[in-house]
Amino acid sequence: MSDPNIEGFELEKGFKGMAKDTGSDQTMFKGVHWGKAMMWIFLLSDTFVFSCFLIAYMKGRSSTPAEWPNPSEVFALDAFGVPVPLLLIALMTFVLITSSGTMALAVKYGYEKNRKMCGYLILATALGGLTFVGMQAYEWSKLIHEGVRPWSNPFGAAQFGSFFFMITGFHGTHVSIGVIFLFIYCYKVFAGHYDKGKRGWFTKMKGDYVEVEILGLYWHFVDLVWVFIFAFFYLW
Amino acid sequence: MHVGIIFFLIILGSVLFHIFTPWYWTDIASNWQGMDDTITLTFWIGGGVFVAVCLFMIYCLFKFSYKEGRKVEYKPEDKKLEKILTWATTLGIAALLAPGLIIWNQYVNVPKNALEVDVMAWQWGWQYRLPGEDGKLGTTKVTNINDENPFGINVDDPFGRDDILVQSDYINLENNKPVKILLRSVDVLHNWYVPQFRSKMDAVPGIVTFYWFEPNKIGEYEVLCAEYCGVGHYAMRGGVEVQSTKDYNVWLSEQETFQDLIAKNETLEFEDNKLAKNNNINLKQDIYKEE
Amino acid sequence: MSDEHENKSGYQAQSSETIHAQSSEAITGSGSGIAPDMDYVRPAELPEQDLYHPHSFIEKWVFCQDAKVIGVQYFLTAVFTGIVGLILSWLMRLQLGFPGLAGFITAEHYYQFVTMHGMIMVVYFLTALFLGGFGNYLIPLMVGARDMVFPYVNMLSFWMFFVAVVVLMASFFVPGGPTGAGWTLYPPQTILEGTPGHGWGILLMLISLSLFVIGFTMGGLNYMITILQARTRGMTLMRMPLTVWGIFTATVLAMLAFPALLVSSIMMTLDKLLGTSFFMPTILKAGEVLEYGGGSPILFQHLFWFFGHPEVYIVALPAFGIVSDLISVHARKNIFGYRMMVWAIVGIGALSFFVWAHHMYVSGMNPWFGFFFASTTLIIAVPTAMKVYNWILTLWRGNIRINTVMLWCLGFIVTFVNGGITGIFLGNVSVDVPLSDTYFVVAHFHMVMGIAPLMVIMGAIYHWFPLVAGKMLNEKLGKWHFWITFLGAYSIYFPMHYLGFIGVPRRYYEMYDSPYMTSGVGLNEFISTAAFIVGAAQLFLVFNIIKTMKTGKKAEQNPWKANSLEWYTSTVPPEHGNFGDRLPVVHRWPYDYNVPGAEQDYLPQTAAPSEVAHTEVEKT
Amino acid sequence: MEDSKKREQSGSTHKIGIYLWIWGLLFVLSFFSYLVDWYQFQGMLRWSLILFFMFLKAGLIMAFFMHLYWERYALVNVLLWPMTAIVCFICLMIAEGKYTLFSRLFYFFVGG
Repeated sequence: MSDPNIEGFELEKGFKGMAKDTGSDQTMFKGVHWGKAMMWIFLLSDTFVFSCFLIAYMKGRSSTPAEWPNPSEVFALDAFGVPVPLLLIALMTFVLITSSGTMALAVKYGYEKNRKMCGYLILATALGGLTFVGMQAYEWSKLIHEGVRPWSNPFGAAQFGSFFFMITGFHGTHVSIGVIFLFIYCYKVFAGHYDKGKRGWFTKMKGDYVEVEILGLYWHFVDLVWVFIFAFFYLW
Repeated sequence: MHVGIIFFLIILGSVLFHIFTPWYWTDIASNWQGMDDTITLTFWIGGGVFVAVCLFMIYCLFKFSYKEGRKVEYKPEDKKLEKILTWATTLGIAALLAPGLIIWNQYVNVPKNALEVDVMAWQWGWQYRLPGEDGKLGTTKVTNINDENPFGINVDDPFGRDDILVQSDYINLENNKPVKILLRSVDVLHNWYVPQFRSKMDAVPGIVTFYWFEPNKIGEYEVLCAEYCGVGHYAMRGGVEVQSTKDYNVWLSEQETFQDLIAKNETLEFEDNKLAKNNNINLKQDIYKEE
Repeated sequence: MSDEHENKSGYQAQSSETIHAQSSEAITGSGSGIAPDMDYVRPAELPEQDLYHPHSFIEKWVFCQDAKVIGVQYFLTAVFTGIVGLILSWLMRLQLGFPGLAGFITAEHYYQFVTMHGMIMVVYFLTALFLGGFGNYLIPLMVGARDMVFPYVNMLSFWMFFVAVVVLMASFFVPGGPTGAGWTLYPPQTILEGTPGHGWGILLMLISLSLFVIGFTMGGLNYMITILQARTRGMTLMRMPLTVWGIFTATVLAMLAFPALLVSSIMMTLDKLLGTSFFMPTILKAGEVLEYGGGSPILFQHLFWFFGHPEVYIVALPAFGIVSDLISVHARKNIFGYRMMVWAIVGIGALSFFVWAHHMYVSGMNPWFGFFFASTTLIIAVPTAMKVYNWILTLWRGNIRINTVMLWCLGFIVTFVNGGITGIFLGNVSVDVPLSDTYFVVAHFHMVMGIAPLMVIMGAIYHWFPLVAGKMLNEKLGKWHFWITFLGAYSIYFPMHYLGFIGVPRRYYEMYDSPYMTSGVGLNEFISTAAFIVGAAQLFLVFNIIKTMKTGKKAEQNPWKANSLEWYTSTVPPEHGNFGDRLPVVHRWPYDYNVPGAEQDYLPQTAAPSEVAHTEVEKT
Repeated sequence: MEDSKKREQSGSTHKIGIYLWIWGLLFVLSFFSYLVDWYQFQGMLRWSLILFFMFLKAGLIMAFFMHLYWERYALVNVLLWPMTAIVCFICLMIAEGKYTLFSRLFYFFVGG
């Protein structure tokens, strides 16, 4: 997204620009902060992790002769006495997308050095993430209450529970880690660390608003994974 | 100088070792001559490349070893040479791949008249099942396996009743008759492998795998487990005897069918029950006596 | 820029002169300001990296953020695990060559040794050594960076690896011992009774692997971003030494392949601990049906080899890269076909994600996969062959110094070509059928990814020792080391192929009671004897290092007359920050040896075009 | 350093409208994919709808929220090409899953 003017180097768009960037010295991703490049590559690696989980799930589900429980019924929730399919999941999706939107805006205001807005939006994102984790905890406890276990379940193929707990658990872990960092960054924004370029106590790196974008990438990725989980686990 | 000589001797030694080795494959006893031929072909092409590359390297050592002020070629790239080498290599690779794929195509397409043999593996042993008069094997299930139904045949499957059961590590096969080996395992991975037949496949619990071959040499062969399956892996052996049709039929007629086994079990059970009843009576009498 | 730099305790700000010098450079476009236009190199895009300099012994040598120290730490830890792996291999060979001689080696122990030897050598030794060891040390130096881009994460990476090694080693001391499931850890037997170490052993193995993956990811991000985003001025991708290309591509592979290992470890841990059935079908053990059902063991194999095949190239590609540099330096000739070499490395890396199931031809997977995987596998042979041609064409019309380093390279070529060609046997699906799971496979992969990379490691040690320690290793001892290792290793693995032809299956604790396998007795005794000698011969290196450190000749700045940047540091060995006040500016590729018209037989990468205007430089 | 910061900022901000638009679209698309389940579409229709909405949503998030649309091609290509390995893995595992299921049904249930 950053498209800076680099001295002695004319930036071009498209594949021609790509060939030129790749063939140039010093950096390949022109104007991309080291941390941001690192986060992107990390997310690429993490994509492979989730892909492997989902591929395993797909293979496991398609090769079991036992009947696969109908997610639409299993994840239904009673609203005013009527079972609504996937209600909770729909709400969770809503919450996560909302938080993704607030994060995107936080990044925008971060770059505009709007400390207050950026901070409040990160806080909103963190609260959204927290709500999501809470809803997931509720969903887990509900299923466990209904007798779904990682090793068996009353609805059909035993792998249903295994994959459900593993994949949503792994995703939930990502969300939780994200929430922790969101709160930390929220504090750092409000305390003005990024305005002053204060060094972090852990890595001793200088603070900069680009860190908000890096965290934003992570958060959007978590949302992205949820899109796939939603499609493959709940809708299939 | 001597460095080049030693390397030359290594290459020479490798070639000579290959020619005079007393350790080479066992006499083939199945239809997979094509595999051996492809290996031979790969040896010629691959071995040729190996020798050529190494000899070239040794030549360079002799010719261009360090001399102060030697004139060295400065030529970063040679498009033409690189192109020639690429295409030559591609051609060689294609020449190796083609027969490989053709034979694989035969390997995965089982002839229609092949005799199906169910090979059941467990830690650590084998047993075999042949189709009965209907020519079909019954379905099985691991959970059905018990003392009375050692193969786990589904009792309500009509095809299973006449299946011939060989509860032994050894099996007999008919010469010049294609065999489709159906492998299944009740616990971990195994692999039913007879080196002389050249072919092999893993037995995987939860599914049935297959391969086929046509034995064409009468004799006895050892079966090895070729997939690591726990501490008993190395001791998991069996045997095959390839027989003429006449001998084979004699052997076949001596084998027990599933039906026979059920009948025998029922008799046994009946006798067991009777025995048990008698025992009970005896026991009771004993108790009375003691009192 | 210098104004806003906080000069807090703990941060040694770059001297303001340096920064001013750099910014004035940025304006004039070259170092001195009076150089002609032809020497123009774009000004720096990024400000100087701000480094955290250590101020205590612990920060300098233990929890150190300097990539060079981390590299050495990685190296030593990996070598330690390698020695453990070597001892295990001795024990295995003792049992195979002379069964019953060492009564304490039971079948359980034997399988534990096999497993731990395999896992240690592939993951904890070779991967860690090449990427963690050589990668950390050489990447910043070779691309002209002050350090890795995230020194702190880099430090964590090593310590995570260290913990992984500790957990792995701990599994030798837990009840039941380490896992004996074979290094491929195929379920279901891995976590079932009947396999040694199916309790604690396998759990610790899986945990250790997961830690390794996490640790490696942290390191790998560093290597990638340093190479992509922190090169010095003038250092284009196509001017990087092939060592960096090899390590870089291997790192990319690792970043994308290790996730599959992580996922399969997690799933297997759950199978073991919670009783899920990802990989576990209905199983009958000792007359009882276990509480598993519906899982698929082959799924694990796919996941494992989706990691496992790139892993082979994770080990091989750095070796390819390093050996290219060594050959070029010591043959005093440019590497032949540099661009082809780069594309071959990248192509091999990319293709390696499409060939994994050639390890599974006889695993009972969908048989039609054989066609696909045989084709992709043999396609990989083409770029690999091109690399071999280019190595020997680099020797052609060169001026070859036949010293210890070159000997190791020659040994690499012989063993690698040999192992590569047996790879064509195994990749070609129907040829694989009779040979898979026999000693042919064992011989093949030891030759191609055991001995060949080891040759490169040894060559690299002799080559870069002067840089790391500032002293030259003894040549005579080095030659003894080479010849015994090379001849011994070759005579271990070359004849071993023929055991496979007989049909001897691998992972047999003991194999002599079959009539046609008895013929292998003599051969096995020979192989075992050779193995003991080769292992012991490594003491030459240990002795050489000790001797050199005590009485060795001090190394000059650039003892091999090489071109690449690591030899042009401010001090030998390089200090923290590598290049003193000013980062080098690169004007050419690192292979300008014996350029016609040049006074010396080498032109450093930093030689400006105006300095060498009278030469006939073709490629820059 | 001041310069480079400025440079980064100049390229980094976009009008708030675009974010709100994408945000809204994501809600709508999520709602649509929810409706797929609500109306219990089955078969190929269900699959194609699920995948269509999924990829659209994923694409929007990546392109705009993660700014990939504004990134340079060098980064975009580095991120997207590795996905071919995943696609290959998925395709082969679909075939493998079918084969496993066939083997199980045929030998353990149907027979003959």
